[in-house]
Amino acid sequence: MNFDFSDAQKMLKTQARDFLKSACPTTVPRRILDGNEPYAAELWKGIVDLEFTGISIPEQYGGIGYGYLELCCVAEELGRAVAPVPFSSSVYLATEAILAAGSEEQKKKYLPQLAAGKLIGTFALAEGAKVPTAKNQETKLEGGKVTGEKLPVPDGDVADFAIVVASSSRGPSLAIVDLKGSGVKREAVATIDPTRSHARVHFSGAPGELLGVEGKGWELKESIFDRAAVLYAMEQLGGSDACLAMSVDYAKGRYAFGRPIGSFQAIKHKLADMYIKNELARANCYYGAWALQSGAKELPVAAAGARISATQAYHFASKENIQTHGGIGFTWEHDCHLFYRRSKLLSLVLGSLHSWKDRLITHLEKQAEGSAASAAA
Amino acid sequence: MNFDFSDAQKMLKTQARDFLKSACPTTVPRRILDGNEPYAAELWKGIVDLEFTGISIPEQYGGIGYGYLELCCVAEELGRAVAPVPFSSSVYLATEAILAAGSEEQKKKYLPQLAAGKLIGTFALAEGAKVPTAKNQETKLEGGKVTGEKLPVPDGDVADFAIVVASSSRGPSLAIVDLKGSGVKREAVATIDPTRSHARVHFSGAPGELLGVEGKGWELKESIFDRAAVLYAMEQLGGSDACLAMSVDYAKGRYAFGRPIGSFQAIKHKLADMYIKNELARANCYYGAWALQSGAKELPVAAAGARISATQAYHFASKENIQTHGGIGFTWEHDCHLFYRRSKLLSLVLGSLHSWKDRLITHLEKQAEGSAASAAA
Amino acid sequence: MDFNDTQQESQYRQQVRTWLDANAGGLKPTGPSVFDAQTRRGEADYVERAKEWQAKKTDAGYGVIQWPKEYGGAGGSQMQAIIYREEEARYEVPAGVFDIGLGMCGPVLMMYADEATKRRLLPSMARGQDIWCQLFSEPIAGSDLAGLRTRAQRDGDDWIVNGQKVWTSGAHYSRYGILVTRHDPTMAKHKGLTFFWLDMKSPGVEVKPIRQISGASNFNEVFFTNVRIPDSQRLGEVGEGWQVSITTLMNERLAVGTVGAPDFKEIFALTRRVALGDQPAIKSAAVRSRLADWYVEAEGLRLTKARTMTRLSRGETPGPEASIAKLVGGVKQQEIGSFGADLLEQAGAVLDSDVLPGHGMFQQAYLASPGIRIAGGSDEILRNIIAERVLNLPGDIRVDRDVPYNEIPTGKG
Amino acid sequence: MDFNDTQQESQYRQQVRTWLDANAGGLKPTGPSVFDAQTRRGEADYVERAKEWQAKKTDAGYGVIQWPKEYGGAGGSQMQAIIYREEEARYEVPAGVFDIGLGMCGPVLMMYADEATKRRLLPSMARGQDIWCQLFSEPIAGSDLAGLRTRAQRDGDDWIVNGQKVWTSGAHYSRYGILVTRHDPTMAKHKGLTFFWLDMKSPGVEVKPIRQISGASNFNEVFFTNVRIPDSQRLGEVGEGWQVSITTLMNERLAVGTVGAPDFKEIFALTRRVALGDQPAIKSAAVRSRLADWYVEAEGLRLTKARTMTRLSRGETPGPEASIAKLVGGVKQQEIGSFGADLLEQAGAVLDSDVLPGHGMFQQAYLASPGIRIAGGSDEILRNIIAERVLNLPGDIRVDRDVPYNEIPTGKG
Repeated sequence: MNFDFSDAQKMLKTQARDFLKSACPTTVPRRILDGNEPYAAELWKGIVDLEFTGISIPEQYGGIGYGYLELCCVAEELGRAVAPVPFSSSVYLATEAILAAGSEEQKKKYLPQLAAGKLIGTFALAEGAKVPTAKNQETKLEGGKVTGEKLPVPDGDVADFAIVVASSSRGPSLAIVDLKGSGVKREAVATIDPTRSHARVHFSGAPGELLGVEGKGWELKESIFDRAAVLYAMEQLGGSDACLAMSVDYAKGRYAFGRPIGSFQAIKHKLADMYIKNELARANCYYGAWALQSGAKELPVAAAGARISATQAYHFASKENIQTHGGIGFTWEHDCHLFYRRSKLLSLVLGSLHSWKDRLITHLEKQAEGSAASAAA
Repeated sequence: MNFDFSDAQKMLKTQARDFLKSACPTTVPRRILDGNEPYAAELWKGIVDLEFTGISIPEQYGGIGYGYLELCCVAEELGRAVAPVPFSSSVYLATEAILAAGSEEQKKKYLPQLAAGKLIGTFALAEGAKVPTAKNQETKLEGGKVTGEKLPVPDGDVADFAIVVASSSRGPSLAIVDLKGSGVKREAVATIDPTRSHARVHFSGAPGELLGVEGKGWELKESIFDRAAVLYAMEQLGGSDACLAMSVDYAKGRYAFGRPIGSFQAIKHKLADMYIKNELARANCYYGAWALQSGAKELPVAAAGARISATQAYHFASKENIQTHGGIGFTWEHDCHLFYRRSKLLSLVLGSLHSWKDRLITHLEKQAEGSAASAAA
Repeated sequence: MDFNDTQQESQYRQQVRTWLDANAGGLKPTGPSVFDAQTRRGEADYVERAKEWQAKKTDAGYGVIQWPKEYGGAGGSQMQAIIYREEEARYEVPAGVFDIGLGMCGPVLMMYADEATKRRLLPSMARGQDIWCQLFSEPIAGSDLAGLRTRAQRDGDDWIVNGQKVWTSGAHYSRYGILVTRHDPTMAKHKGLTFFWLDMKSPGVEVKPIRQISGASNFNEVFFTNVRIPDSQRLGEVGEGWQVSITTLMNERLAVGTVGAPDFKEIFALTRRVALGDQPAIKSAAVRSRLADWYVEAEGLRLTKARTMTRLSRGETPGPEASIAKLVGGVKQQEIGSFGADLLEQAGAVLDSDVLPGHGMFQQAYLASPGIRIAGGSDEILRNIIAERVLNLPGDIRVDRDVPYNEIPTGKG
Repeated sequence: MDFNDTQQESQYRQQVRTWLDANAGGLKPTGPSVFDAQTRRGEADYVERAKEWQAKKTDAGYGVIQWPKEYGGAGGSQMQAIIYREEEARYEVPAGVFDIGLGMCGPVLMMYADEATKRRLLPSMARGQDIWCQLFSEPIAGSDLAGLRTRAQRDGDDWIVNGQKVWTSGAHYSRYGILVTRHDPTMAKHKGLTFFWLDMKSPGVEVKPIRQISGASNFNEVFFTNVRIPDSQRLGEVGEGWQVSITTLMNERLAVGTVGAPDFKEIFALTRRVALGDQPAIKSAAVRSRLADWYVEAEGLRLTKARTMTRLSRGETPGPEASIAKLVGGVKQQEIGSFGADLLEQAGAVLDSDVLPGHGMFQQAYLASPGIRIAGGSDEILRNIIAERVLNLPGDIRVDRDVPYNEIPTGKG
């Protein structure tokens, strides 16, 4: 048994961390928070130059053909740095969708561009304040035209194309839509985390290129989300770790009543709990990474486990990091809220904790029925 | 506004507390825990002599005709003392059922005897490992005969009669059954709290006297449970208070690392949380008491609120009381577990937290629909 | 036990209602309250309207009901004040602007100022003409208030003050403030403090707003550069500043408290409105379970307050209920905010209520609640207070007692 | 990253399986494990069978795999030991009896005993012939072990020991024990301690069982009345007892750990079996939510252990994972036990599984779990350990250092 990343993978991780330390100190997300840029273009360029956007893309499509464990290493560091870039939308969602369901032609058309960062892709599912289901998708795909409205679409204001979930006569389907083309209106919307831009995207007969089998879009979306869940979870884990490090550092240096606040059990035990949640999340996330890399049948369960534990850990760490900092912690000028905002955003982008818990138990029930059946047979 | 008990009620409470201090120190429940007595007979006699069994019974039926606020005062003290007596079954359930639905004749027949402690009554609902519903009652009432099995029945091994929930051709009904009469077999069963006896009661054509309207038994049981919930909640509150007092006392006197363990925030903050939960429960319980006494339409909501908050407070207080005591706390010889066991028993006797939460929200939905309707009208 | 007024009380309540119907700006909309992000946009107007309303109340005898007439009060009872507050809460009137002045500064002046000063300052405070603020916390002294550093040096009949205060609500529109300073850093930390009231317009006082996570600016930093304060404005003896501050903070514990919306009412309404799967979210047992937890907490707090009112009406002094209200309420609001956002799935991230009409309140609460858990006594400090003052558990081990202030370790600061 | 054995490992695993198939008492029933209340009924037999099994293992080279041959081990690797344990866990064999001896007493002897003693005592310990126990905690010294009071007084070549130990597992069937005592109460508490091994049959040693809430008796009190221990049985120098104890406790942290059933598997099975309303409990969203929480915790612990194994296989020393496992596992089992009982409504109170076949396990866990949260390091102590040893946060303020032991405040005791 070797339940750990390889030395090479760890080196890549260190490389990513060192790069982000210098290229993405918290002043960078803060710049996006306070300014009008949708994302940090120079940081995005740096990430592209390091070929992180091509890690999971095979060489024949212009990628560097590493595995998912490598991508997980990078994801964890991007999360730690609260990086304000469209990496997750373009890599975890758009690239993965095309890798999973794209025709040879589509792969040739999009993957090299995605790898080279010449195209930014995203995934458009949500239609406002409702839980998306296979049945309630109001966006339509008819005769190669997409009509409807998606809200919010992550990076929808900056992406070049989106993979849109739309209902066709055959059922839910995925369509690739050029967001710069005709029949598309989009406007940025304010979210809980201004360091990651989102948009309301309106489609009025926008040309949509079918991705995967028509009518099988929902199953496809599910498997794309399972895979993406692991990668988002790695980002959540990185952010959660960053909160713990901040809290520990502050608790050692900040004095009250003549002693470091870290010597008070109210703080010590809070941070011990933070550490424990992070370690449990880490174990679940690594398991998800293993399942993703090895294409194991455990993936749906492992992905849900990673997603749930990382969401819970980051929620706890980001809110109690503020609490540990006291007054300064809830000021706009302090960095605590960058993590608190990102934590909430990441917990929602693939659907809420509630949905993922339900999803986990559903898979576990299937497993149990399966093993019961096979036992009976 | 006067949201408090009256001086007379407080005096009754003090009287009850003083009586139980001397008549029911923890050596008494411990005797029942370790021995073979189903309950503390001498304590029961003392309680009867003080006429606590007749508090809610009007004078014309041999009671002393006090109100429910008085009964609440006594209940809180019985809970504090973990009293090992069939008071709750006989007073909160049997007596209340007959007061609520009994014919004049039945009242004359049973109430004076209940008040005088000459009869012990109980209520038989559960039929083993399932959530009781109006539809799944397998015990039958046909031609005045009861057939079926109830498990567990609180005090079922010592009670003289039970009010049995049974299905007749008209639907769920309540029947008064003489547990010493023909067609009744009963055996004590071990529960999580040996200081309160329980039984499996088997009915094979036992004579059953209808209580209330045939077929309306479930509605009746619901309203009896709403009323009983407040009284049980007061017992839970008393027990929860006792746990806090024990913990605080121990935390002041027990030294580790050269200082009282109560000077460590891990303990201080645990006990502060215990206090807070108890105070919130107390407020909810008093509101339940008010609703019970005044017959307010808020009773179902107030009763559920009291039940839920008192259950949560006692659960927390009884388990963290053990934790505060450390090693000695989980030994059989120490009193901590008397409260830990009673806490669990009381949380189940009228149905679980889960059921009461569902019940609360159902009532709140009805209220909301009601007020919406009246607003529309 | 009942929730009814005594006859006198109900007469007074009736009288209050009649007056409010005639003079207040109409009833608040019922149903879930709408969240107010409280940016400083339009704040000046708000303060003006608040002043007018306070003056109107005062003329009608509803200004500061429980204060003596000679200090601008109405010479009424504690209970009348409570009844008035209950009734006023139902109307659309500008509130909150005078809480610190009337709740903390007034009482401390009554205890420590000389008669002349009281008759001069209190009436204009009561009438809302002069707004007061409280200058206590410092960057280095939050939970550990007595660790404050702001220096006051004696200079003839004056004191010269230098330093910085923080978390001062309303400093930017306050006419006066109460201030605790350190006059001798070589004495033990609790012994070297001295307390003053001052004119916020004094030369050398500079006020800067603090922006919170939520985007709101409810607080200020206040800088003192060679600010002159006459010794006649000292409250309490030289070196008695800690006792004076404690008395003030006791009043704060009562002033602070009830956390606003969103609370149970709002999350309950949301779960009935939004769908989860094929049915309203409230039909999910998971949602019902959380709702029930919040309901009993919210009711517990409401009814605990009712118990306090009962004690007040008997002239008893209330206990630590306010601490409980803030401690439980702050965490509750953070959970409710987070949960409310989760119910909308991806759309839960949207903050802008123009984009998602009827939403945004829970997201705002998610951002505002961390402040509630810290300001006016952090969760941790409140637990200490309950453990020590209510349960009489021993205090934390202190390493900063009986040591000269300037020798107490401060780390980086 | 993979969960597969190396080729050597899988060969070894195969070899182990073949031997176990031939020699162990068959596989355990799969599916949710059945709770064992562990009363002392039939314990003697159990211990006998355990001894026989240990001897058999030892003869086959599976006794204490990682110990050197000269001390009765098999001279194998850490990883082989782990593989063997994983495999053996699948079989019905008597376990647990030797954990303290092999996990704590053995290692401390190896570090501190002289060669002759090691060659005399370790082989019989390894073979299971002699069971060892650990005599550390006292009524006055639990979390604060160094506060122990048991006196050892020098008498020629012997020491005379008087006092009481508590929470000693297996003392009643142990042949030997390791013991920490105080030889000088006038020295600082950590400096006046001295460590021994002793024959439990020595005159003056009296063992009394302790009954727990659950009814089980996993622990004993051990009383010492003028017990003579030769100085030759001292481990470490006089006054070095604390360091020796710490080394032993470090090993305990590894020995302690995984909390048994009921865990996720069992509660998951229960919720599929029992009804809530008209459908299986597992269909309730409230139940699903709790199940998911427990699943990720249980998986988190299982996989954290896998990470530890990976480090062990590289010869690295593991971190505080065991503390996490007990801390998380104890609370989890208490919640699961309570929740399992709740699912049966009124019938959840029934403890007797003859009355309700298939139930009782969760009720037993409700009663047993409080002990898990305290024994072998309370939740609070474990959080301190994680905070101080893993996160390097400052220790608590100590008032009991550099003070003569007999001048440290002890309150009532």
